[in-house]
Amino acid sequence: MATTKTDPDQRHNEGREPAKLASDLLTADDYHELLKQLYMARYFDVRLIKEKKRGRLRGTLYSSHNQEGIIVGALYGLRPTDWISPIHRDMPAFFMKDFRSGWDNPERVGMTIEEVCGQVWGKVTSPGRARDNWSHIGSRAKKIIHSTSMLAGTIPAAVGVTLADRLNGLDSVAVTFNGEGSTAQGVFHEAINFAAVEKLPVITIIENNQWAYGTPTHYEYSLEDFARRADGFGIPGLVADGQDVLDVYNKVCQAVEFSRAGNGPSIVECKTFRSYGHGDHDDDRAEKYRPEEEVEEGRKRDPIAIMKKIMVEKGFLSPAEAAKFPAEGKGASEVTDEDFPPEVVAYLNRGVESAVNAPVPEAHEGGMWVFREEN
Amino acid sequence: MATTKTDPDQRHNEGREPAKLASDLLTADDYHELLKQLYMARYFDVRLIKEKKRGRLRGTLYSSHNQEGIIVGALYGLRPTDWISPIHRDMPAFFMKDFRSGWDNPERVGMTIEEVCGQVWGKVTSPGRARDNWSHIGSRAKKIIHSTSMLAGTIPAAVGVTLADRLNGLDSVAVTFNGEGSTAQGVFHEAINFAAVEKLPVITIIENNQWAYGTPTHYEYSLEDFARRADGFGIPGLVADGQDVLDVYNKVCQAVEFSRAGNGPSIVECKTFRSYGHGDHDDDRAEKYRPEEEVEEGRKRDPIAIMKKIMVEKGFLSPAEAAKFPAEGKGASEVTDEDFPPEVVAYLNRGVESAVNAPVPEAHEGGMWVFREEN
Amino acid sequence: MATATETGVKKNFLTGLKEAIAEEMESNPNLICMGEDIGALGGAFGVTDGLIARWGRERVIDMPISEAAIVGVAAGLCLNGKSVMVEMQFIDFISCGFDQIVNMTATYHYRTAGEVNMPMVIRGPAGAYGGGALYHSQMNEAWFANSPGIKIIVPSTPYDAKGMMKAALRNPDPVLVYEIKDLYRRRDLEEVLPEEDYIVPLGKASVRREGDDLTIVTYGQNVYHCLEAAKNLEKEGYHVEVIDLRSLVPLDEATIIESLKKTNRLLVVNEAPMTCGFAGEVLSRMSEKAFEYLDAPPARITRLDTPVPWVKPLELFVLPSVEQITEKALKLIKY
Amino acid sequence: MATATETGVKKNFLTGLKEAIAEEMESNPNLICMGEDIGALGGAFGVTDGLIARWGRERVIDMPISEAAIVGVAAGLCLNGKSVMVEMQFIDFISCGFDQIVNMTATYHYRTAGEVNMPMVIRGPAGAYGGGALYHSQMNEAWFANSPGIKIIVPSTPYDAKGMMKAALRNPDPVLVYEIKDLYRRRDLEEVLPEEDYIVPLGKASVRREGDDLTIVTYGQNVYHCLEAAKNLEKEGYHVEVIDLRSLVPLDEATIIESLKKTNRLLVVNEAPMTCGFAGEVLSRMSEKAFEYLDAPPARITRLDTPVPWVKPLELFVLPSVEQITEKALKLIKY
Ligand SMILES: Cc1ncc(C[n+]2csc(CCOP(=O)(O)OP(=O)(O)O)c2C)c(N)n1
Ligand SMILES: Cc1ncc(C[n+]2csc(CCOP(=O)(O)OP(=O)(O)O)c2C)c(N)n1
Ligand SMILES: [Mg+2]
Ligand SMILES: [Mg+2]
Repeated sequence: MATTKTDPDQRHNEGREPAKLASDLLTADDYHELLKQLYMARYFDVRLIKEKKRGRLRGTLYSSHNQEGIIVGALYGLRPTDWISPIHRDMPAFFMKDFRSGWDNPERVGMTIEEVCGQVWGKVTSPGRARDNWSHIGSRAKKIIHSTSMLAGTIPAAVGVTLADRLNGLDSVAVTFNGEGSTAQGVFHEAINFAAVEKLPVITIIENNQWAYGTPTHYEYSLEDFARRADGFGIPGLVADGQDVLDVYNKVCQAVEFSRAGNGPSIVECKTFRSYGHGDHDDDRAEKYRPEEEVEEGRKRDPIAIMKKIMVEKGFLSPAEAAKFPAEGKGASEVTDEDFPPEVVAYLNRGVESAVNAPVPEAHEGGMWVFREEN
Repeated sequence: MATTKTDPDQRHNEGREPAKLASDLLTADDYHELLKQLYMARYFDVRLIKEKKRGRLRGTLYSSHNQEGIIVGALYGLRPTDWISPIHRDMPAFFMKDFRSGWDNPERVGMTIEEVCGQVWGKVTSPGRARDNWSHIGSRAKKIIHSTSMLAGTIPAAVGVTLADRLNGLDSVAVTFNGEGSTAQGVFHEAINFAAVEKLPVITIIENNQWAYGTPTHYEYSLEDFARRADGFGIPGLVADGQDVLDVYNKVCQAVEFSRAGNGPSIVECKTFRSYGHGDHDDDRAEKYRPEEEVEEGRKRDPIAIMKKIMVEKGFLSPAEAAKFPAEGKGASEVTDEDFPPEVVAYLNRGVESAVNAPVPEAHEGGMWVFREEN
Repeated sequence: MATATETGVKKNFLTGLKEAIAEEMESNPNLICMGEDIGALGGAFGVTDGLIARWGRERVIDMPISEAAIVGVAAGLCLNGKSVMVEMQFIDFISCGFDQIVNMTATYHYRTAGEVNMPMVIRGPAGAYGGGALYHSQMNEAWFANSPGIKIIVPSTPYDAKGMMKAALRNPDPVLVYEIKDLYRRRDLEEVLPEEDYIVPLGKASVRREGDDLTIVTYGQNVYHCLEAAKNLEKEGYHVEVIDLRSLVPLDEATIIESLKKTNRLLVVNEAPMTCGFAGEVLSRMSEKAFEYLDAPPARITRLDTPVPWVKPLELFVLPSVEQITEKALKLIKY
Repeated sequence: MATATETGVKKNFLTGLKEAIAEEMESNPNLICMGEDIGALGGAFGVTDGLIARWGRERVIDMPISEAAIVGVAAGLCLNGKSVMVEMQFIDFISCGFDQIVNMTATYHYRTAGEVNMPMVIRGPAGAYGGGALYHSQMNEAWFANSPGIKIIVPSTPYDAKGMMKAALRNPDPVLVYEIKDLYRRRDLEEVLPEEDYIVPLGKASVRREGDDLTIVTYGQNVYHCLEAAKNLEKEGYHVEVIDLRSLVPLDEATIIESLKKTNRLLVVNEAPMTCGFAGEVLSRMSEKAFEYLDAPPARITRLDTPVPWVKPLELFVLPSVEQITEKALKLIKY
């Protein structure tokens, strides 16, 4: 990525690849790890849908099905010390942050599966003691920013944490995840504009899944590639194939490198498609606004399938191995535990079990922690 | 202006001129009219400063000195039926709207000088009966949007009035005036994004006078030309020399034509320089943040002088005539009524007299008009 | 053709709202609807269902997720002669369009000395008790009650929902409508709605139950908590009057004062945070204006001064309950 | 070296604020200042004058005109271990950053069950009577009093301004500071400030004048209107107690109740709109908690429920005046 922000060739990067790709340095083990992480994210999603159907969960589920390439690819390019800000559709990101350091590495700077399941089930083991719902958790220690419901609302905070790190002499970056619809919020503009002025290392990932709830992108903004929004801020805007975990990894690494070198923020648009309704309450209604054919077409490129294909081509996976856990292309109702690697299922089982067994917070906690200093 | 919004040649228009300029169609009379309007705007500004110094006015004055080319050039390109939204530094725009139809034409769709002076003096003759201050006036009938203090806050309303006009089958446009500093507001982004989606005829004029109060542009945004902000919305962004009333006129006409043809919004950045402090309360303090040399340099290009030079070159003005009313380059304390055409002075005198003689609203009006339907 | 009244088809709260908007769209060609996902989806809760099919994008506009622009564009439409219904997907997101409401829209009539009016309705699902947590549970009406120039209504029955929504859509001033989403589909509230056009005027409270031992003033879903408490108390021989304000701005003070003359005791119940909330406003006004009628300290039961937490026990802990109301009522009656 | 105390140099309200911030910047290397034009200009009123020369842009950040981002970035700084002083150029513009205050910052501690705290001070010039009109005159404290998780202070003397600002800058919670700009340079308020470090703790009211005929509760510049009214009444032989709240959240109820035990009469005065304003909150709490001590209906004098208009007669018409206070006080005393 260019160090001058006005080089139009660098800003319009589609179709061009930089000389060296970050993925060129990945080993076969990395590929296997990435594939397993895709399975993990997928399994978390379908398992939760099943649990909900069984009546074991309250609250809405915002499925990340088919969008796992973005979560996994982006996180794989980060250091433990980097900040992330996931939102409603990024639930797996909370426990997959810094997965590269080892899923059960006690030093890992990410939430445990027990914590995240504790949140989903509304138990005391939730990092926020289940005071707020859905993806509204975080951790200062784990460097995960706690979102509110207000879309794009954490981008300023992401800018702020990097400003503090820079003052402290650290070179961490912050990566925010955002639906393309959320970019219409004023605070998106205010925060990125300031990050551009201050050259702060904030990478804004756009999960462009073509829909904001029931609204298609042509009612949300007027651009071919959303990434071009970056041109208006004088910062780089990259486009990634969100279904290709490696492309996401490469583009995010590019953006991160640019940021760490002190050049400031960037936007990475990851093109993807939302498999289901906006939330699980919307699954049956989505056909009201979204034509069947579009859904069929959009779901065709499953990130697990794409990664397997690449790995087979590279010789990292035999066709037989690739056929082994056929979760790809299947919805929550079609899939079984057999479609996933057993270590993935076991990992989540651990979280679910812990959550089911944990107590619900006591009522009086509702009155606590309005202020730190109670006076 | 191109009808496709993605043609980069059209978006990066600096240094290129379209085949035909709107100003090519202007007559010698038009040039004289434009020059007289520059005098009018300038006189309004310096006269108010004098009145304030004499203790006859309350409230802050936000001088438009040296920025008259933008107000005059932009308004000259509009039809009576077009909407405008001036802000703090555009006070003359209120009574100069549709000046092209004749300063005293009773059909003119702009405020009278009596109304504007009534506002400045805080009298019942103010269009808002002096309930709000400064430039916070407007008129539904005159198609002038009433601003609040909140910068960029009227851009959505400008979008809204054009939407209503379009529904009614009208092809009017709306022109908003904005300091470059105000563009950092979230609502700027929200409104222009929606205008781009809906292809609404809203022209956002940026009076880029290099400073937002005490903050220089490099702390406000990170772009060489602010007009490039338009690229991020997928709309045209033009750059005009704000000191050259004809260039402003041409670029605004280009933008208006583009809008009227149904192609949607655009941004016109007019480069200019703020002669004085932010407001008159700031005149003595401005040196705290703004180097003397910059001020000297910035003031060099007076729009009256530039227009005179062009008119002499064109043979519309003899050198002797050009020397006649030497208001250019002079500040409020240096200038006298003799430096202005007498009809300009007379026009404003009429307004001032009317305002001075008008009564202050009665106290109980403070309690009125909270709601239309009082129940 | 069978009419609803004839056949006695009972309708829910949401249907009342829906019919009100659809009928006003039909009768007022100047009315525009704006909001997120209000087109093909019909809004998150279906209140605008069917409008786009009938009126198209010209009058039913799916907006980008831009609350400030939504309100501001609506203000521009109003300035230029239209009326606008703005849907907030949840009333909680009104905070993102806050400035355009309180400083642009609410003051427009005032600033222009009456030249311009803003016939804008801003409405959206509101209220807690449903596990919506901090950002899908708010009752933030007090912010706007303290911002001059905005009317505020909170209907609690299908009849009122329809009649007040119609009144709001015809009103020349900005009206905020808090729609209690937990009432949207409550079966026990369903009622037959008049077939003919009707409105319920803003600014009139409704006495939902008569009694002379205590006046409970409330609105929204708390009306039902209070009615239940009143039933409990009836069993113990106490007669509680329950006033459903329906309209907060303007406020029907006369109805409350009349009641206090009879009961001499006041309890105000709402689910917003206590400090500077509307319950306190009612309490204040009555302390000022009906002091002589009060034989016991006026009281309020509100949400605690906390956000609305998610999990059930915590959520219920911070919100008014039937038990709390009953207990407090007894204390006041026996004072 | 001569100290202020020794030489008795009197300082104004603005100097108190300025010194507080400068001293805290000196003693707390984690404190960052953010706002519009706070660098070379030193802020619109000069409160941050000199800070950039001493600390540079690293700790004194001139921000774009982006109130939402200013607050949100500050929240990120707090999340990551810093303390932040945010200047709103006028408190009126807080509406443009509203969501980031009420939903992001104020709830952060609550949402995280205490993991994260937000040592953020948001301060800015506020208040009417100066011809600032609708958007340079607001007292919008009630919006935030109804938003759990924000402390609110309104000092009225140079001593309090300095001491409370220092307390606020050390407080682990978000604190909003309403600085009455008409007090900034009032000569008659100048006083000698302690040379040594001191704070005035939040949550404590100050009895500015003792008396036993009536309790007037107020804050901000209305303190001086009330003191003047009290002086008038003294001439007529009535002794009015004037309580300056200074801190609204948390509220020092005990001091008010103690006073009411003595005076049995309450008048609350502030310059914000009446409905759901903080005057009503005080009135409510006292009606609930001190009912038995009240021998007359508690009363409030506030701004009318209107915006603040510009020209003098209109502005004064909608705001509390010494005459109004005096008159109302007499009525209450004679009740
Ligand atoms: C400020 C705000 N307005 C409205 C909403 C309601 N809302 C929640 S998700 C959503 C759609 C988001 O679309 P997008 O950003 O594209 O993310 P996606 O769900 O597609 O991943 C909306 C409108 C909200 N959460 N916040
Ligand atoms: C939302 C908002 N924040 C802050 C202000 C205070 N303010 C008034 S004018 C101004 C500077 C404006 O600069 P610019 O937009 O460049 O216009 P200019 O004065 O240079 O013409 C500021 C910060 C305001 N009016 N509105
Ligand atoms: Mg989306
Ligand atoms: Mg400027």
